[in-house]
Amino acid sequence: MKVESAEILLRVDNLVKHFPIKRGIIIQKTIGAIHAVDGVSFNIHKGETLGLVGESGCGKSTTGRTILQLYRPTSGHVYYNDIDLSTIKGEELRKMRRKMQMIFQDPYASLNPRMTIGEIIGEPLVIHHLADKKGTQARVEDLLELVGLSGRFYNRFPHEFSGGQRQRIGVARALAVNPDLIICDEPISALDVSIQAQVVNLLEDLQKEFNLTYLFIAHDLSMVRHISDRVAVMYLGVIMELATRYDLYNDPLHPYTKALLSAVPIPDPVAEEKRHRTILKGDVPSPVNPPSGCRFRTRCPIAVEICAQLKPEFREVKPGHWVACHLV
Amino acid sequence: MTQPVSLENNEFGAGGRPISVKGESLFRDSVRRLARNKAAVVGGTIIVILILVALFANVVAPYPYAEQTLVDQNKLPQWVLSLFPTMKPYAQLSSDYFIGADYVGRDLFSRIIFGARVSLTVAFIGPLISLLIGVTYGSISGYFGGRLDNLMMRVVDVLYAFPSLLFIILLLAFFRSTFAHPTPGTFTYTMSQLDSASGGLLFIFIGIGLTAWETMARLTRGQVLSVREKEFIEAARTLGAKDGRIMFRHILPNVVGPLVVAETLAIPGYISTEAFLSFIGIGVNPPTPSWGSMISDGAQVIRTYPNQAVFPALALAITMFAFNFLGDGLRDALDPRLRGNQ
Amino acid sequence: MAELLKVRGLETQFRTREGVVHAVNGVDFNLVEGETLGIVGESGCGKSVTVMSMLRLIPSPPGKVVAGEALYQGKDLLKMSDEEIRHIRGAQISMIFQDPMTSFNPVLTIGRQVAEPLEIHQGMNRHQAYDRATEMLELVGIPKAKDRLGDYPHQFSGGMRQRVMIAMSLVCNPSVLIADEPTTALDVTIQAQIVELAKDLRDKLGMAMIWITHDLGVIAGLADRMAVMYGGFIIETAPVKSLYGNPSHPYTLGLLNSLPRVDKDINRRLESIEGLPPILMETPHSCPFAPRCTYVKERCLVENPPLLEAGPDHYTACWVDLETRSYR
Amino acid sequence: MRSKFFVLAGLLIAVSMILGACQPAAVPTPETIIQTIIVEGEVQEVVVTATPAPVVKPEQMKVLTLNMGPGDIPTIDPSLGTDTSSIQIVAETFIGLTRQDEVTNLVEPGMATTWDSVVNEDGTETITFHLRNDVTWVRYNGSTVEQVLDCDGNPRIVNANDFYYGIMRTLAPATASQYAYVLGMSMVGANDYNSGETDDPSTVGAEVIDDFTIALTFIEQAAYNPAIAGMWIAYAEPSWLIDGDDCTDARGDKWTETGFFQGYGPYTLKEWVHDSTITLVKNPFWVATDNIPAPKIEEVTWTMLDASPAMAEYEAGNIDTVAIPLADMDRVKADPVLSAQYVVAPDFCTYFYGFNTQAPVVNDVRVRRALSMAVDRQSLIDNVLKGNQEPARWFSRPGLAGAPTMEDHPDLGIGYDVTAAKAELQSYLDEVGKTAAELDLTLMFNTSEGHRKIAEAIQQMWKDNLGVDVKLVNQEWAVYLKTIKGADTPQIWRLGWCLDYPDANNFIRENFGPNGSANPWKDGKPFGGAMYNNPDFFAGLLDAAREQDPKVRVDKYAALEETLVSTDAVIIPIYWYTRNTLTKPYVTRTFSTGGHEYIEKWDIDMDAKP
Amino acid sequence: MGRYIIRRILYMLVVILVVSFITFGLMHSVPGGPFDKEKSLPAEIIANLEKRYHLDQPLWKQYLSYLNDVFVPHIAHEKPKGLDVADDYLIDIKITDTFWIRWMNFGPTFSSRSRSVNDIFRQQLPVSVQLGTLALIIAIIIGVPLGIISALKQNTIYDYLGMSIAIFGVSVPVIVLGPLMIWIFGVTLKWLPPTGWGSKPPYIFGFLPTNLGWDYWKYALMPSVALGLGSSAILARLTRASLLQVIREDYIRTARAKGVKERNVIVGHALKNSLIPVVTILGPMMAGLVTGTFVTELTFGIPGMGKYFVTSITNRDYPVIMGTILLYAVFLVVANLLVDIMYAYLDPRIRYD
Repeated sequence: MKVESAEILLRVDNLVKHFPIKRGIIIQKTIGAIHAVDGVSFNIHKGETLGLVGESGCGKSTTGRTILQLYRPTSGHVYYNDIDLSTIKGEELRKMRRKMQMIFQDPYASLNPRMTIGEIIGEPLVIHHLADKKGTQARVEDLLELVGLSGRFYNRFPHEFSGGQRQRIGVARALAVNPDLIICDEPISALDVSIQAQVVNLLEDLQKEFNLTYLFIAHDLSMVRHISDRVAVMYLGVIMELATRYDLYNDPLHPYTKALLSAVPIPDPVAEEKRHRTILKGDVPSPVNPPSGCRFRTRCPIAVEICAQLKPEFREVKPGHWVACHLV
Repeated sequence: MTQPVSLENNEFGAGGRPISVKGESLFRDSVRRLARNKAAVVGGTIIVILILVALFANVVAPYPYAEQTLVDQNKLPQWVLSLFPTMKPYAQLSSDYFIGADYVGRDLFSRIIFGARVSLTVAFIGPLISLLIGVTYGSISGYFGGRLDNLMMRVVDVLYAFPSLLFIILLLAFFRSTFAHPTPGTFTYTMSQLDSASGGLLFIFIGIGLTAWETMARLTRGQVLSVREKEFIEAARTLGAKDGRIMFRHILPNVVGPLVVAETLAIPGYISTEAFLSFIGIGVNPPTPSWGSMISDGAQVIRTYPNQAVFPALALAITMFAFNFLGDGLRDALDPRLRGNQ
Repeated sequence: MAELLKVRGLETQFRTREGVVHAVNGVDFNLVEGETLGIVGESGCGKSVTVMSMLRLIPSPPGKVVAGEALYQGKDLLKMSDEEIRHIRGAQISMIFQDPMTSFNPVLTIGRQVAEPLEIHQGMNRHQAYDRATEMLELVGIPKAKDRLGDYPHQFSGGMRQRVMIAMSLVCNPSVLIADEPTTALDVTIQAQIVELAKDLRDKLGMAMIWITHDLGVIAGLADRMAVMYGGFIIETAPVKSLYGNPSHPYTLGLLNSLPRVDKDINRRLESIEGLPPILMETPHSCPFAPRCTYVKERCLVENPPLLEAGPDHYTACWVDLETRSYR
Repeated sequence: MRSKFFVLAGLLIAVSMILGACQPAAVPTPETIIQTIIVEGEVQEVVVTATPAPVVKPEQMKVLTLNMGPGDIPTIDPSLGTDTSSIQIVAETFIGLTRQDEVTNLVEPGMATTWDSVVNEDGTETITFHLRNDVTWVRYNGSTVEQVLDCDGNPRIVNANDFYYGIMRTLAPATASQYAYVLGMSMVGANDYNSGETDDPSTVGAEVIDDFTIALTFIEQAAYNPAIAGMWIAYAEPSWLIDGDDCTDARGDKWTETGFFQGYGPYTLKEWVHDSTITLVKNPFWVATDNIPAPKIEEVTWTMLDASPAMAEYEAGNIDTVAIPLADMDRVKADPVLSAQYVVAPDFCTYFYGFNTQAPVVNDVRVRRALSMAVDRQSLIDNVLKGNQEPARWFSRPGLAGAPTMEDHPDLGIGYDVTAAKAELQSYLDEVGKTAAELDLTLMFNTSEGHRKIAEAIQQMWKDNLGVDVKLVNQEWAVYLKTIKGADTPQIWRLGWCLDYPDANNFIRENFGPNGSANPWKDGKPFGGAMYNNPDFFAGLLDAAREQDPKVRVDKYAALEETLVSTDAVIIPIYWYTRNTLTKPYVTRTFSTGGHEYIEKWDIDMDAKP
Repeated sequence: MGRYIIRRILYMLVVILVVSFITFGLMHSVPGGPFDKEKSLPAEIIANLEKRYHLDQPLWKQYLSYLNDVFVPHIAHEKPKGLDVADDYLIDIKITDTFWIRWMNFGPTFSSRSRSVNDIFRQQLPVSVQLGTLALIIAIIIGVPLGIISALKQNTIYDYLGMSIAIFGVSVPVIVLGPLMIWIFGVTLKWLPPTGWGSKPPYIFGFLPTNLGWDYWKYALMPSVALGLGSSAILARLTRASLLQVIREDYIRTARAKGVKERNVIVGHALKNSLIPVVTILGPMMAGLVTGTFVTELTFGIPGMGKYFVTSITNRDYPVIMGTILLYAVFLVVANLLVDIMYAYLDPRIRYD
């Protein structure tokens, strides 16, 4: 575990992202919104890995993209080293982008199939004028070696590579600009089990070597637990619980976290036999019209009246352990 | 590096195939796949031959296309007569013309060869114009989205409501007449000179281009919209790429494939539009031969001299076959679902 | 217990432009009444192709079952007439597929699709079939099942769709249910629901199951026996506890070690299996896993091991005893 | 859902079939017929009490089918007709005061049995027409032709008032008759009335003397005045039908539609399916005269087909006479059956190329003459046109009153003469110091297959015979007309001319006189077209029109033609039209030269008809 | 859905207005007028004609009054007499004996003195619609089964044969096919009448022929095949491609796994899905067929709408140009709307609101 007092690299303050739903043929008007992210706050310390878990549609990917200003936030702020990213734009923002990079979920869709590996990894260098042609090639070859690929792949095209290899290429591209923060958006969920470990190990190694900070977005709780220092659990656009991985997994406070953990299968028949499982009922409600009060109340096994009326405060119940639940 | 990664194992790429020493682009991959498609190869070969024939028409054709020998009109060689024995009672034979002469004694074969110029120009320039306008329009609309997209698509809707053939006729009448009274040095004069220099094709192109681009624009927009959502576009944006770079380096290269295929498959349509215009008498200027005008000339004498309609029609049909085969082949070759190892 | 299914020497090949892909290379397994067999492997290992070959659902061309037999209650499915096997499919052996979205016909109502097997195999009329379909849908936990018969697949959530899929496959009371990665596309809480449902129904209805998955966790609590596939071969098969407790093939061991677990050793570095799973273009003359194997010995490179006994009812296709590191 | 769709489609088809089956069979027995007619596009049912027509078995009925040419007939209103199709129908359903023999073009009695001419002091000519009194207005009522009754129940007899009405309706500005100008330029006061200068009808030189006498006054004495009085624009028209009266609903613009139409000619309108067919039925009330016999053919139908489809129909036996498409000429001539049915008839039209006599290069008469003499008209006819046209040596087609003929003027005009052409051109070239190839010449024609073929062939002749490269430009018709009648008139242009009335005046003067059709003027100067200004020529035109002695008149026109085509070489006369027709052997017919046939003179030999 | 359709219809009106504006502008920018004849008319005659057709008014006035005539509903207090071709409304609805609502007066045509543009629409358009519809039906009858056979027998001789027929269909223009058919079936074999059309006004619902017996079909057969063949080729290719894609879908495997008969797999499960894209092009195709009948009409001597447009441009018959373009525009837009509705109807996943 890293030191709590380490400097804060990224501060997300009450971040909201709504996607308007528009209708109309000539004149479009907004008739509603998808509440993808609905008031999310957290910090990421330099050098740490913050895991962000949740089921599909909970807004975890949107959070990552909004932090990077790929989507402009509806409200709220994202401070990177105390620079409010949500207010800057244009050239300024473009420069800031060097500091933050992203690794994408789909290794097939995240590499431009019409560009060579060299062009893909070298592109950030070209964009930011970081190297000349020769320097670019040398740097790209270095990066390729760094992520475990041969520098000779410089002129090849993504479709010749397997999923894991492509994900390595994605990592190399992210590393090209020497970023401080990398948002890993489900980087391993599309990969085979034996390949997942390769990529995770690579990420861990790189973090150590370059003192990288990760926001690790995933739905696989066991992998998040493995890689993260602290973990935030999201549900319907809201963070339900945020704690160190130790606290979260050993002493989950929020009923949703508990349910999630109990749903994770364990590759051990003996352990499985002994487990008591909390099976959540029903599906995640629509983010267009999220439930009032606590977002989780419709599926919560312990919900009471107040849960429907009042949105629970996201509070620190124990040092470093934040929960949004009335009943904790 | 804290952990040695065994490089040998990574010499194998997708599907366990060894990664080639030289990078193979999707383009090459597609070409390779295209080359395996026999029909497409045949189609492509025919088109290449046609292009060569059109380019070197002066060399290939036995006669100039406009040379009339009035006494030889409608004459035909023996083998054509055997093919259409109905002509026996009145046909005049002459072995000077490979497939016969037309109503003013011009060599049909030479005219078909020169006609390939017009038809192929239509086949290539028509789509080019509509691609140019359509892709520019569609990609701007699709890429920037929002209000602009909405506005631009409404314009397309209006154009879409025009019955296209009728619109072309109206446009041609407009162009041909508006630019008919030229004063040298003006824009209209230049246009009309260009038009007559191209045998009347220029305005046909403009007419076709103006009516055909909107389909292309819609298609492009759709493609751009779908590519725009791809993660590599987001990746480029996180890297700090500007709109222009994203457009030209990332989006366009990924949308041209389907567009080119769509245009290839639309080519027969362009050729037949030209034929239609020739039929109603507003096609290319005489004596410039086009297959369309030859077919419509020939169709009038189809009962008397069927060869004058059948051979140009055959040339057209073969070309259409070729473009269709090539188009189908291209589609298969560029189809992303067939890429890699299924 | 009576033997329901007996598969021997099943071989399936696919003709592709690059050559003939040997997807399944002589697979043997048995399934007895009421038993749950888990088939585990990474993508491309031939696990789906195995069961599809058995039911002759391989698209042909390009696929072709080239050898082997699949005896169902003593009759070879592979040699039956089209009409005979049609009466087996859906009635006695039915299947659940991975993606509940694409596996339903989008333009037909749920009622029609669920009732269809009844009309085909039990000669029910539309009315009877719909009644029975309603019962079945209720059984799998679709609320207000009767009202939802007229709905289309897209009107159901992913989890609900998979429930409907289960209802559809069980509606004729088959003796074998084949589930091909039924939870892969689902969120972890929903996955837990479906697994529980499957267990529940198996206990109620007493059918045998073949559960195909790449997730060693999901199957641990569900299967009686396990078969691990690699490169079109079953490389290890054993009762579930024996397999997890005492993996005797280096690939199985590697897989288990590459998984992070929520219940154990938090700081363990994941052990990855380097390299990529093979796609076989010809019958291998060496162990297909040999290039990635840390235990590899000379014999592995010249002779492909058959399934060897490694314990009670525990077979493994490896020349090497992992504990002693000597030839078995 | 699929099934629903198919059921619906099937139902529609079934309903249509039942409806189809319910159509009454065509048995002409019932006494009361409910006739469905189309009126203004609406279906109206008219109850008609009819005495059953004499039973003629359909296969014995003399029915003739002809082809009119593509496109709907613009109108069958006499005041409005401008084209041959319209006039063909009008000429069969109405009869003018006078009438021309369709072959000889001699003026003969029409509704007027006799007429007297008086030349007034002011030089105007008054012609008094005496009408016959035995012709009644008729209409087809859905089953038979019946007489039109007036409000007292008497048959309406065609009289002088009807003619007066017809003439005045043509001239009324609101009618906007295009051919009103023919009356306008020949009848006293007609132009002022037509242009709205005055709205007093009495200023027009037309006067009803009594019910069967009408007097028309013409601006100048001319040989062709009785012919003009016999033109369709001066036919009698049913005022009660058009404007309405006490017992008749006004039908306005729609009076010529099926169900409304009234006429008095040998035939009357039975049915006009727009753009498809028009059928005339024999008028049983027509009292035959020497030159307008009672019709023998019961029904005449014109189809409106393009030449090629019409030819196909002829060969399939569905049309009785047809114009041969050029394309089929070789085949027809070689075919033993068809060639026997082939007749070439003259047609009063001339095809010519005009010069802009003020444009560069062609402003020199030598060049014009050279170009004219270099056209091998016979070769063009034999090789391109193939319709046995006659090579034109001058403009007014022989056969017109006043026009010279090849017999009486064998050496008149201009013809193919390469040597002379070369000499003329050479003399010009020597003067300007250029070679033939350097001459910049453009020939413009309106976009059309036929014109193109001719232009291409002549272009080649000029190249072969003179070494001149002439550029071909075509323009779409409306634009072309604007071009050749404006300041940008090209050096050489194409036009054709067909007769309105059979007189040389209609050709040479109305085209090349000041502000003639092919020689438009503006502000007293030539503007467009031939750009031709030769006062002597113009004076000669007036003089020839007045000439009463037919022989002298021909000589005068001959001299004018010589000026036009040779001395001044304003135009290149190319060919005189012919009609190449096929007629089934069982049809007895005449061949009109003026464009419209008199079907009442035709017959069908039912025994010879297969 | 209802509101969606209403909105679409309102939007359609806007589109049609814009189309009318562009057409009007374009049409009047083409030099030459409707009364330019070979025999040039005296100025007085032209003046009379222009006055009659209101062409003497400024263009903007002409346009506005055109809009007023066509788009604005009018009220009449007695039964419209229809004496004047300029006073002919396409829609005349009787409310009471003294109250008539009249809408859409497309004006007179310059080509005929006794008919209005509406008369042309009433009498000629039904023929084109029938021809277009029959061609579409022929196209479907030939194209869809051809596509299905080709797809089911992919890469066999049937497939190649079917697709060759299909390409032949697109490649041989009506200009050639029409005269050939007339020659063979009309003149030589005398099976079918070479030209003409088997129905004439009145029409049921304004466009359906009153007889559908052999007397109708013998005329309709050749032209609709000639016209439909090209479209049948497009349908065949589309059906083939679509079906090939659909039979690779997961749900087809599901159906097989349920034990559905192979025939039912194709008919019950694959066909409907694969016909969705096919159905959606039927709208534009129908519009294309109805508007593209010119050559066929001329070749087969059919009294349809097609030639009116072509000749109206040559003749500067402004009301006909305007009328046809507007009508066809409405037709196209409605066809597109119908396709969208059809799409939603066929594919339950699509919902508009």
